Amino acid sequence: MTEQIIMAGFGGQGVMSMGQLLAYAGMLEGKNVSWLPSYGPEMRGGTANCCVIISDDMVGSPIVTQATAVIALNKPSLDKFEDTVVPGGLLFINSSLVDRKSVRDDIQVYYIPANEEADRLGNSKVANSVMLGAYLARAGSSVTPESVIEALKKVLGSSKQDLIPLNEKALKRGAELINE
Amino acid sequence: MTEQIIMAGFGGQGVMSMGQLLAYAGMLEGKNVSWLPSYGPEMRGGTANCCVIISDDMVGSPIVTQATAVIALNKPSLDKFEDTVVPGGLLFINSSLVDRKSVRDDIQVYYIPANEEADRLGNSKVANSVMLGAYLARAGSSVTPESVIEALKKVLGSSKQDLIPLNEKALKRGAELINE
Amino acid sequence: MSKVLMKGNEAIAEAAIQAGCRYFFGYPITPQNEIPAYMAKRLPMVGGCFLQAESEVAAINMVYGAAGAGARVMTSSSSPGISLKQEGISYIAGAELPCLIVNIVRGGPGLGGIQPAQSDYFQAVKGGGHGDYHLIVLAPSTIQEMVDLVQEGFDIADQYRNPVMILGDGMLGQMMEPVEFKERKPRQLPPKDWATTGWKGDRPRAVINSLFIDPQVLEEHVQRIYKKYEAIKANETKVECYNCEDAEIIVSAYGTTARIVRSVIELAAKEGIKVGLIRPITLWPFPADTFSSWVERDHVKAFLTVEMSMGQMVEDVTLSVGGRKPSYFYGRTGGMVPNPFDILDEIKKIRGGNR
Amino acid sequence: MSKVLMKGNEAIAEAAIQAGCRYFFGYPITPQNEIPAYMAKRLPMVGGCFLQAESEVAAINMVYGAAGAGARVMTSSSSPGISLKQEGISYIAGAELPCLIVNIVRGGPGLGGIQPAQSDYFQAVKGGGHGDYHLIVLAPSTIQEMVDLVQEGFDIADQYRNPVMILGDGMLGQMMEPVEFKERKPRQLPPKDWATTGWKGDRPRAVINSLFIDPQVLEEHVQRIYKKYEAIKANETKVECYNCEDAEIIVSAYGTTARIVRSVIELAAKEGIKVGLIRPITLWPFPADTFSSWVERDHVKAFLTVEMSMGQMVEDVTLSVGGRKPSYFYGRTGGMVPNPFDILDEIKKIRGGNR
Amino acid sequence: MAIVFKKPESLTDNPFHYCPGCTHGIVHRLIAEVMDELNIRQDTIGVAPVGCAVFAYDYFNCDMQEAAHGRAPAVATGIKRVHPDKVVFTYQGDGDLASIGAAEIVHAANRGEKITTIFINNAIYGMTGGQMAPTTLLGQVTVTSPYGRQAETEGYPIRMSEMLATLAGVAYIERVSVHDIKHINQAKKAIRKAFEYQIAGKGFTMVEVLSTCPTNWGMTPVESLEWVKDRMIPYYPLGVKKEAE
Amino acid sequence: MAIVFKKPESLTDNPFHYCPGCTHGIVHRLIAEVMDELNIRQDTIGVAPVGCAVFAYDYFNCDMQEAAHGRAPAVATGIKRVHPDKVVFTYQGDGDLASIGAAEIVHAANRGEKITTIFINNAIYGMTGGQMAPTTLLGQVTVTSPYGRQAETEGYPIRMSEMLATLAGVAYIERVSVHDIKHINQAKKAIRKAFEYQIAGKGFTMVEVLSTCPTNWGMTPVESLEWVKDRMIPYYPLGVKKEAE
Amino acid sequence: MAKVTFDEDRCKGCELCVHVCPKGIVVIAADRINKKGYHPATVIEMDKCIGCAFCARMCPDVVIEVEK
Amino acid sequence: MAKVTFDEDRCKGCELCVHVCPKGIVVIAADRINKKGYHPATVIEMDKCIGCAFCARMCPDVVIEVEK
Ligand SMILES: Cc1ncc(C[n+]2csc(CCOP(=O)(O)OP(=O)(O)O)c2C)c(N)n1
Ligand SMILES: Cc1ncc(C[n+]2csc(CCOP(=O)(O)OP(=O)(O)O)c2C)c(N)n1
Ligand code: SF4
Ligand code: SF4
Ligand code: SF4
Ligand code: SF4
Ligand code: SF4
Ligand code: SF4
Ligand SMILES: [Mg+2]
Ligand SMILES: [Mg+2]
Repeated sequence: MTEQIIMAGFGGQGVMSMGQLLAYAGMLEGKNVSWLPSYGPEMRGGTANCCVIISDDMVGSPIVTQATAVIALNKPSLDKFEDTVVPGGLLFINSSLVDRKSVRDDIQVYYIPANEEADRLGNSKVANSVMLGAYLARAGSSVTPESVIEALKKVLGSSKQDLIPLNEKALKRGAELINE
Repeated sequence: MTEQIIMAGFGGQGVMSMGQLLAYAGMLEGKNVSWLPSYGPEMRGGTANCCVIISDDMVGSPIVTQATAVIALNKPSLDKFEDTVVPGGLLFINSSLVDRKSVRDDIQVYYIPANEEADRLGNSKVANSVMLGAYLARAGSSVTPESVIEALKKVLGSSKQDLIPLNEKALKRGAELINE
Repeated sequence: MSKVLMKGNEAIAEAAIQAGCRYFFGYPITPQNEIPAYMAKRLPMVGGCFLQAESEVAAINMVYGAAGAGARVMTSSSSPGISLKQEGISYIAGAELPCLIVNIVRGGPGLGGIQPAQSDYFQAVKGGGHGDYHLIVLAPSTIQEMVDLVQEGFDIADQYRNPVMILGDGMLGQMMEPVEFKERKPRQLPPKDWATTGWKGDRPRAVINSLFIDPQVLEEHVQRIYKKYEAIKANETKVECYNCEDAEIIVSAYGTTARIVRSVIELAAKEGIKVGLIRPITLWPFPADTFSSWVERDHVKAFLTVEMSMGQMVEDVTLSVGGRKPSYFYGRTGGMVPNPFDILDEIKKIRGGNR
Repeated sequence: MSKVLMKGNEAIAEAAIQAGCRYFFGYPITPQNEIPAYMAKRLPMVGGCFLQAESEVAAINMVYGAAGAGARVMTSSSSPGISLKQEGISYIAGAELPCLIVNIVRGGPGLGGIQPAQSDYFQAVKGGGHGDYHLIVLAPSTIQEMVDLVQEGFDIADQYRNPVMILGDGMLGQMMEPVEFKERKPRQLPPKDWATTGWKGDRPRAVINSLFIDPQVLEEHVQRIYKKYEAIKANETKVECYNCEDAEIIVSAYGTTARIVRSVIELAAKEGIKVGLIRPITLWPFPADTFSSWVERDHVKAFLTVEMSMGQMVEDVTLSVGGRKPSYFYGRTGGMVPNPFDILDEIKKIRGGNR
Repeated sequence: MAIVFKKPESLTDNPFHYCPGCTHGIVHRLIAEVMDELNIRQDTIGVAPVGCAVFAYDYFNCDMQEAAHGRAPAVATGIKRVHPDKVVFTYQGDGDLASIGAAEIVHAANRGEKITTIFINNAIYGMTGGQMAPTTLLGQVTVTSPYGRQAETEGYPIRMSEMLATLAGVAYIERVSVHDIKHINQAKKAIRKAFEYQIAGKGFTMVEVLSTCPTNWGMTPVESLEWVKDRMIPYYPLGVKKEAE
Repeated sequence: MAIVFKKPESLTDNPFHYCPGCTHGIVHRLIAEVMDELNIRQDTIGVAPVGCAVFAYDYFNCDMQEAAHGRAPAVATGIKRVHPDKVVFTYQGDGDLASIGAAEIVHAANRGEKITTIFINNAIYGMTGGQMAPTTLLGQVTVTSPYGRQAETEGYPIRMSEMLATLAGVAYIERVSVHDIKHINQAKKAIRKAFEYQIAGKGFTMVEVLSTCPTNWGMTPVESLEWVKDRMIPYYPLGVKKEAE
Repeated sequence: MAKVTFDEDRCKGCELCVHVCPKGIVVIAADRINKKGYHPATVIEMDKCIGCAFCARMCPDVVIEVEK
Repeated sequence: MAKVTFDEDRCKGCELCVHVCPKGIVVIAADRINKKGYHPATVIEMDKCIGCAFCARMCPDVVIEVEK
């Protein structure tokens, strides 16, 4: 089985670290994984996206051109990547920042008000975790939220371990939203 | 017909300009010619030599490895190039500075006391012209002393035209020595 | 040791340190900036020295100095910076100094772009600098292999006293994959008794030099180096063949492109097309013999080289194929990455006789 | 005009001036020092500008500036200096600027030596700089041809907006031969309306640049340049075939080496061996078709490439021969010049099946 | 009402790609204002560096050449020798000018090349993500001086203006800052004088501008201005370093 | 009788390849004498330039590296960083150091690299046959300034010692001459001091030596000494340019 | 009487104009986001503006035009 | 009493030693040529030598050894 995911949003929304976390978790579960940032010109700002692949087989091209899932944290990302979802694939839209619906009818689309939920959890920065929680909760991901938390523990410096409970909550909340 | 000549001596003995003059003269007579200096390390001093080819045909390699004639102005040059003369070829030795005889018996060897002759003519610098005169006088050169003088006129700046009579004399003296 | 998830560039740096590299001289350039950043952080911790040189030219000459002084030393850069290093690289090759040079290639020519490319193949493999010499050029295609080849690269450099280049690209530099830093069996390496370490009279005076003013001596020097190259060809050529048994079309690709071709092979298999991959791991020495061994097989109908360039390695493939089977090329350039489906289309065209 | 006897280096300089070149930026290096010396004397007399740059790197970037400003401009150097220019050359190619670059090759690698060599073939022809690009590389073999190709070279550069390289060697630079500076029919050249001359609004603003940050745009840019290359291949490929009719062995050589091979052909003829010469005059574009046209002839038994290197052009010859006939190599390097008799021996060995 | 301030003609309409609050933009505008005031736009050829200002060729509304990293003075020399009657300027960062391009700027200055160099000293490599520049202050943390720059191993921040001012070919060098309005006005005067000296054929001219890099300094734009004032100016004293009569 | 003068141990037996009367040889000997006196031969690593002194690796009787043209300071930096306890020196001509290698010397000096540079200023490119150097005097005729060097187009002769002395990393710079015995003795003292400062870890040290090139100046060796005294010294004033406490 | 006009879509919300206005009348519009995704600067109480153009001179993105 | 010795085959006849000898006793030996082809320097009237070693210090080719 191969998950091919694109995560995209504004710089600062944490899409890069969300992707790294997912890949890390996949690795902890013994999968072959890759994470590829789209690195832009040598200047700051703008949009950011990354490709994550989690697979039982060796990872070939790390570029995702036919995504099994797209997680779009803002509208430009949705516009750019909506088409790349394979038929039957998954699309997660951050409805807090995206005011339109998906035009695709051959895929599964989830609308998650991630920023609002994150604010409700007390920290708007965990909107990415809410989205990730939603992704993990959809049927069939080979990665568990527990592995993500495990990965988070390894990635976060010892000084930041207190952020873990909050992220745990955000992941859970994302999962709940999917299943509501 | 192809003349393949090596001229060699100490730096300062005028072997380079002697070679250029011969090539120039050959050109004036409508021949194909080439002149090739052996350029050493990027420092001054030491020995100097050049290859001159005068031919009815297009000049192939400008390097002379089998010389129809060698003109050696000092002993190191004789030592170095004596072997390169083809059987039946010519060897001109500046006997003023070279105290040994040629060991070859399959070639024609001429001993010319060029420095002494030049001194006698009043300028030790024209030893090279004495040697050149000798070369030209040996049977069969396609270049005449007149062409050499012609070439000299073109090569010397207008300020130095007064050197021509002296060189003319030196060439003639060289020829005389051969025929003596 | 267990696996860690690492960016290619950081993995290169860590691998170098674990291989005993203690000196890094470089100059910033995208997309390899994580290498100097990592080195700047880590080298002081292990008693090494990181120095940001004033330029790539200075950097490669610092490498020359440090390598000549006997150190394990490396530099890294990307395309324009590597061009600036060509004189220095030629000197290092001429003076027979071991070192590791990393080129994380970006699109060119000129300032070009910063996206991944493979358009510095000629420069790396044929000799971007002047004179007769070769770099040993290693082309990893995963982060794990990057780590392994960096460590191997230092050993090869020391063993043969020759500069080694890791030829990556922006994608390999920037992507993350799990890697394991394995316990290595280091090679038995000759002592560096030729290095300038201060002359106490217990060995010949050390002179690091590439000048041989007498052409005969220079020729002998070069021929001696070329004899060494024969040994390198015999001992160090590395290549991976994948799915070549029964393959109808053999695709040749290295680095990132080879990964993409693996995806193509799967796509092709689904359509019943048998595609194989010859992936040169050493670009120099080029695994010509491997091509020769497949070229005469009846099931192989044609060769296709895929590169992120306008066609460079394809010349070596074609030379190896030697006219015995057709040799085709497909490439993207300027930072564009070939799409598996487009490659598959090319394969179909070749099969259909439309190329 | 009548003939004059000139050193190759001086002939290059005079030819450039007669071709309208008015700007020279360079840095001293043996064996090409007569070129800047001549330019320093003559350019001020014709209203031009000679400037000794602080380095080869500065020189090539001055050339970039002057070429971008619309001037006919040149630089010259020898091997190590040309290596230093690789970044700049890649920029010039990327920005599509016309200029003439002279490389009077000496032995390498490193500081090497100062005697004639041909070991910068790969650098010149395959691309010593980074990225996908080509120089148009002209290889004269007589001083007269040097003069003609310098003048032609400027026109070709302007016509296609591409840098042109004259690849000579120390022997060609230092030797003297008669030359004639003929009245030339200049080509019909496009106006340089892209040059930075001050923007009065009567044309698009001139921007000289090689940066295309969007990979798609960069790819299009490169592909457009490669389309230009196709036109250059079609229109500008130059080659001389000598004595090939009935030749049993065809020797391929360029520049100085080709002259030597001419001597070999005579020697061989005396022994009843029929040897031909294919002399590429443009090394890029390489006259591959010429080889193809001879390769199928029955009388041709084998190809032998002779170079003053360890074997570089031989790859292009072998590619052109395409496995249809055997392709051999004989070379000397480091400043050693092949001896006609040794080449003849090689030919005999090939005929005798001893190679 | 009359317009008292608007975008100069010598800037194109392209919006700058610089980070929010980066003072590269201010310096661009000042140069353009000077070009407008001296009415030299049609006679000016600019040279863009490699650095954050690499796209300067999209912003200055005159003929432009994009130079290789550090080589702008050489490129400008090539242009100026071909067009001695034109006004030629280079725009260079501290990595570009003081590090990789040190030889080219020293020699352009020494030759008295009649060009104007605008030298943006922001104590860092902006474009490549915040590496140490030769002008990085002691103790300053950057990507390649993660423990703060140490004089012992990395040397002292280089004062290019003072060093170049020792050269005979230099007609005018001044160091200015753009951290507040007063200094912006002074910076503009300096830039204007540099162009005027070039036009008068006096020799090489350079204006060093202390500039901000909020992104890589890890500060807000406003904090960055303070940092220029409090940290940079004490080490890099403002003022004329050389002026030919 | 005791020996009062003989060839120092730190020179090999190889005869120099320099032209008759070229003062490169004197400077070689002085360096070797200093190495002998400080007893550092076994701890010294020298770096030869590209220039007439390219074969210096054949003459100094210690470990040597031959650097690419102009890059000796970078090569020396690489060596010194690997062997901080060794004495590392470069020997460079004016083309090598002041022209092509300007960036490398500026940055080695600015970093305070603990090396010693012996800088041979002979106002010409000796090895390549007499081209203009950055230090060539105004009006001086060379192969590439056939009408005499002009300030207007080629700039002024560069005073490297004065320029480098502005840099903070420099511990010691002095300009000396070897045109007579008194100055030769002074030159040796300066070279000794430079090595001592390096050993003491004070920073970058350089001795600029005004030297002759009879061959390319077109003078006899003796005339050349006069030319140094009468023409070079007035433009290149001797003395200490910087000395750290 | 003076007037400042903001080319809002060029604004990057850097606040340098806010910082420099002697009248303290430039603020960041928290209520809107421009094409680039930034909260743009704007002037409240335009009548207090003295047309000093400090804001415009400080703005790195040439956003502001000033009339007086 | 002092003595100078010339390693004649290293000498290049540059005359710097001649120029610098305070006693004027160093001369070029016009009568002989050394291995390199130069007329070497030599001392006439060795008894006048004061062993100052000026000649040796000035010699670029380390030809001269001085005893005293
Ligand atoms: C030859 C070369 N080396 C390195 C680079 C990478 N590079 C791009 S910009 C830059 C430095 C930018 O710093 P600076 O000149 O200070 O300008 P800033 O971005 O700070 O304005 C570097 C090293 C390059 N493009 N070319
Ligand atoms: C990259 C490079 N450029 C140019 C040269 C040619 N070259 C050799 S020595 C030299 C200059 C020598 O002058 P200088 O440094 O003043 O030393 P000198 O010979 O006067 O002692 C040059 C330009 C070279 N070898 N390498
Ligand atoms: S990185 Fe720094 S210098 Fe570059 S645009 Fe951003 S703030 Fe300005
Ligand atoms: S060319 Fe000049 S510097 Fe070189 S050895 Fe001869 S005299 Fe000395
Ligand atoms: S200074 Fe300019 S860019 Fe910054 S907030 Fe004000 S108007 Fe916007
Ligand atoms: S013009 Fe002056 S007062 Fe008016 S908004 Fe701008 S800074 Fe404030
Ligand atoms: S030691 Fe003094 S006196 Fe004696 S020969 Fe030498 S210079 Fe003359
Ligand atoms: S100084 Fe030395 S080389 Fe010169 S003549 Fe005297 S002994 Fe000979
Ligand atoms: Mg900067
Ligand atoms: Mg010099």
